[in-house]
Amino acid sequence: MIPVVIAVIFLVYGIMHMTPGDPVAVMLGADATPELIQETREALGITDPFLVQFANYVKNLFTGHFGTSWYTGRDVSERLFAAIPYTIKLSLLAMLVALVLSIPMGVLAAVKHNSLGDYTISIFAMIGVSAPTFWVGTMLMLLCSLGWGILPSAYDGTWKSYVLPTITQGFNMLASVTRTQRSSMLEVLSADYIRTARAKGVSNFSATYKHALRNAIIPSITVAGLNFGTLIGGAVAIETVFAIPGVGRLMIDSIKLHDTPTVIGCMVFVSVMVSVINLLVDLLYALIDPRIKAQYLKGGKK
Amino acid sequence: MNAANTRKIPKKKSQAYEIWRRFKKNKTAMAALIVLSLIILSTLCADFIWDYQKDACSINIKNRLQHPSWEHPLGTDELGRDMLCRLVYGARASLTVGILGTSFALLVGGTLGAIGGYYGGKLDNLIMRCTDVLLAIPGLLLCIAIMSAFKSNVFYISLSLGISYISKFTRIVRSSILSVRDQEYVEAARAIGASDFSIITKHVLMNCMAPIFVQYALAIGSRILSVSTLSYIGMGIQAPTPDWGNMLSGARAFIRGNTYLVMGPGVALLLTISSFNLIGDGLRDAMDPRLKK
Amino acid sequence: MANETKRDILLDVQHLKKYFNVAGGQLHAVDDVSFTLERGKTLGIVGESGCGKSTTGRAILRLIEPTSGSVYFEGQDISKLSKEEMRKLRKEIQIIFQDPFSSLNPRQTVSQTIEEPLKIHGMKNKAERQARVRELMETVGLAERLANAYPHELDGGRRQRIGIARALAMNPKFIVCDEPVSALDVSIQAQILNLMKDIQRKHGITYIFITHDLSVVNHFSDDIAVMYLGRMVEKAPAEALFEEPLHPYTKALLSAIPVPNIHSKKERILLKGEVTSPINPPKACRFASRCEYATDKCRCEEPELIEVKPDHFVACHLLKKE
Amino acid sequence: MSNDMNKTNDVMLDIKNLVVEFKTEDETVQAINGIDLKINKGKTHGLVGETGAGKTTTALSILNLVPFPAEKPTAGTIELDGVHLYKTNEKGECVPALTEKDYQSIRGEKVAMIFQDPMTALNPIFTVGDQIAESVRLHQNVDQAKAMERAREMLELVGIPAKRADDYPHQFSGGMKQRVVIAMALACNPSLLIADEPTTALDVTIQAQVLEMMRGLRDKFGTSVLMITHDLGIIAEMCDEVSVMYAGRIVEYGNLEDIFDNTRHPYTQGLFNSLPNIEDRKAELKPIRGLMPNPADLPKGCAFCPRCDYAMEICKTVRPERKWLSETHCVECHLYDDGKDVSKL
Repeated sequence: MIPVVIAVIFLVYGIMHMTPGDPVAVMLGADATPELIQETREALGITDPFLVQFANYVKNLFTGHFGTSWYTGRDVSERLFAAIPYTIKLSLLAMLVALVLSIPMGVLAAVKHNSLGDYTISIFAMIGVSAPTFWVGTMLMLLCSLGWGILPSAYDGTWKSYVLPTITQGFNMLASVTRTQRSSMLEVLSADYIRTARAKGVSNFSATYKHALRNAIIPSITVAGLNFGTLIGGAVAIETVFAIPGVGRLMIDSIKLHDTPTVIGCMVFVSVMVSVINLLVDLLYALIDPRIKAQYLKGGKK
Repeated sequence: MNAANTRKIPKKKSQAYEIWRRFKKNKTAMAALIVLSLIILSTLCADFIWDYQKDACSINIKNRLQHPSWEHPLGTDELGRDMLCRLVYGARASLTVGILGTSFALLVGGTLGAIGGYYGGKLDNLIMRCTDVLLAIPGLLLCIAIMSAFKSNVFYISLSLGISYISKFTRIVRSSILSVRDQEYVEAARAIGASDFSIITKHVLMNCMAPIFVQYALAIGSRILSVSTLSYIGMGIQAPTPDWGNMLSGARAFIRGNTYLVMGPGVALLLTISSFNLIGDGLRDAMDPRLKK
Repeated sequence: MANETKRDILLDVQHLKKYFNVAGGQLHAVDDVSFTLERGKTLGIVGESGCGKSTTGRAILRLIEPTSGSVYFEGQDISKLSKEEMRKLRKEIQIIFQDPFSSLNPRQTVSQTIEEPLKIHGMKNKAERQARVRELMETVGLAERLANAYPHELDGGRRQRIGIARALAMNPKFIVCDEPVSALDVSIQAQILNLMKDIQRKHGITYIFITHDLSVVNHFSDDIAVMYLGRMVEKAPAEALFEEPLHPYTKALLSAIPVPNIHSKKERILLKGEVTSPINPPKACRFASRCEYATDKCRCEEPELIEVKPDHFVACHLLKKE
Repeated sequence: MSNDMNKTNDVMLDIKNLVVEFKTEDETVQAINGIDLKINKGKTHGLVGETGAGKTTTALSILNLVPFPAEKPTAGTIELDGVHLYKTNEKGECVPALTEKDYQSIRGEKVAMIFQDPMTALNPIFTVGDQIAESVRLHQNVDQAKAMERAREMLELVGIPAKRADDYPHQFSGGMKQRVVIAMALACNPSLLIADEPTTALDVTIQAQVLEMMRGLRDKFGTSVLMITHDLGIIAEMCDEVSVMYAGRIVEYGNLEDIFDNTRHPYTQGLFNSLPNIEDRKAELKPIRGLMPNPADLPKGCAFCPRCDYAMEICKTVRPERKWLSETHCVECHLYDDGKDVSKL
């Protein structure tokens, strides 16, 4: 995982390095003297070769420093760490809600295959994977805040103000996991070992929920893991819609201010979070599927 | 024996025909295909109805925020431009970058996946590690990073949309090549002395097309979704060029009392993207041989 | 020795080995297999799954590159040929596959499939090619109206006929048949076996017939080789092998076949013990762990394949040359 | 056990006029077209036929597990040890005679089934011990510890060390998995065991071991067996009676001598002539010409007529009735309509 994260930082750092604009001019304003500009440049370390800059950056990361913001002149971590809790809280909450709702919905759709319920769930899921998050957010806001006035439209620190952003952010994952769960459940239900279970007298209910569900949940976990990136990427738009002071919002603001170190800091944080979630997904696999567990144990022995 | 017998050799019914026959039976997928065709047709005909510069881009404050009427079926926006006209031109922008971006991703990702899948070994390993890195960065954020480094024009937008989707195509092409590569008919082709080139093109790639085709349709939907988000946060297609994302963004301040402003572009996005998704799903079902029974 | 010269040897395989690198070591799929095959004859290779019989067939054709060993085809060592030379030689040596469902490209029609080798090996004239395709289809008993059909429209038996026509297209001298009838129902299986026999009679083709089905191999082959975990444990003319199997494994194998005859009551030898792993196998007889006669020598020394009786080769420490 | 004891009922399974059709949008596949099958207690009945003859569907009908889109037989009755599983209602339709709950208690307890492919028949995420124990707990009033004990016992019985009960299916080879499946099927001492091609996926030497084991257990417990196979060799070794199935009909039925020594139906004869004779390697194979008819478009008369060398005019139009040649032997073929002696076919 660590090499991947470092490669990710390298990539992000490389792309952002190509960003046009002189940070020093931004920081000091128009009336700075050439000497002062040169001095500041050296202090920021942007006169060094790219690889040296990168190496220094990674070195500093391990001590918790994300570099100096070109906008505030202070360490990036200051504002980044202030924003992180919002994003973590929101994303994990959204993921939790999505998973808790999508698995039963997918199972229901598969068990009642070709019924009205199945069609409703399928249509709902199709909308979920097709609708842009920011639009869903706007529509929910129109309905619940401006229309019925039951929920606040912007973040105000109360639990109520989490409801709409959570639903919005989790909607896409909810939909894709539902779709996956439905199709994998359909597949597993026609597997030979389900027939074996039925043949030894296992009831329909137990065949579905004991024998099939645990097998069918594996692809859903994969999709949830893969979709976490999309989910957290959606934060950028959602935090804008609902005015939440999270990492996504910080990133957009920093881009507009050409505050490259802060942008990089945000990207690094998000990538690390995605990698951590994917690691957890791998561990979850091993918990559910003994075949994968055996592979891990074998690999561990070496 | 009987030479006078008129020989009747049935015409070939290709797999593509079979797939189309089964696709046609899928009502939702056919509906999606029709909707999508209408959207594409409307963007093609737009120039016969409107003047792009005058109707879609120039500001007409007098007319601003008019609710839907006969004259303006979807109303006018905050700068007095006809929503329907901008919606149709917006489709042009979204579809163009969506298709360009997906094609770019397919070209690069597909080539990498094909190389990795067919030859395997260290090269394959290297390619797979690179896709791991790309996959660790959320696609949208990668687009944003790229867009913050480059100018917002159709080329760079497509490029950024494409780059963020490369790894998915690499994986899909690679896995479908892997599944085909070990099929006996590929071995059979080698056994009759076919060249590497002919094996890859005629036997391997031809049989990998199905899942790639499905993914292509789904990817266009996803790319349009991304570009609308990019435009919404101001990093994609820039005003005054109309795009569904920046139309929604512009409407943000005025939605109170003017709900129609978000309905048009939103529904257009939903329809277009779900059409691509439904077509992708339909293709997948039509190509699934298990359904034949 | 004088006898040897009279024989018309088409194929001579010497010390053929194929090891695969797998997790945990090297899998000895084919381990030091040697045999000769006369022109126009059929050698049956039998064994259970994982014994290396298919790998042997593919390594001879260099569809899998052998790890070491030589294969002389009409006196020429084909394991030393360049890729291009090998490609040209492929019209002489062919293969028929086990699975009639996966061995045909689903996007090619029957005639395209049969035509492909003709195209590759330089039959330029299209009309000529098509005439040849028609001729081949008639040979293998495919109705002409199927020329434009796709494999998915046909049943297993017909698909296998397409595979045979494709193999016959360039008039090969030698065909490896890898379980050609295992996937087929009995009545269809008999049709295909008869077809392959007819073709051999007419064209004088030499076969290697790989199968797990002992009654089929007995019916079809002149010589039979029995493989166990990558080693050839016994090779003899079919009658001799069935009348007097010498290797303990062959005996067990033959006794295990269920015979469709209610009057033949034969004694069954049931094997016990665990199958030795083919990954980094120990220097020992690979059958020792399941063999009831195994001695200490069997557990520490690998037996060589020796000619115990004329033309009857066995690899077992218990048997000596007469 | 119950009052029925006094009835001299020695019929384990009695299937009458069973019809199963799979209806889809385009076509109706006639999987089974009216078969009669009777198994006496303690006997082993062989059901032989080629792919698509309807053997597996017959087995699944007994368990009321016929897959979608048929889900239940179209017509006919099935009686298991005196209990009706299906009956015919006033309209002549076949209806389930029991509730789903009753079927569940019959499955595994009275009738158990072994499936063809051991590689996919076991649930990959449960230990084999758990899977056998589940069967025990479903039908016997015991706790998990007792059930596991029984599972270990069963494993020993099929030749697997009891300590392997805690292993997962992927840790077993194909032959071992099939032993586990057999252990699971026999865990509750079923009175009828349905074995659907139990050894087709196995190697010859492993097949011999598994068959030997099955025979031993059958004799020990006095289980009746319905042995489904395409291999006449297995029939000869394992069975007391044989039904030969072709295109959803039983075309010939008899005991081993009737079928192997007095073969009557041209299809059965064709099957024997298609097999290479291991004792006479020079013998010519005489295959049945042509292909199985499409089950969605069966010939009007005898389904075998297009492939039959003795086909007559009547075969094309009239489906042959069952004709008893002796007390134990019957055949569905027009050749035997007038009691002609055609044994020299």
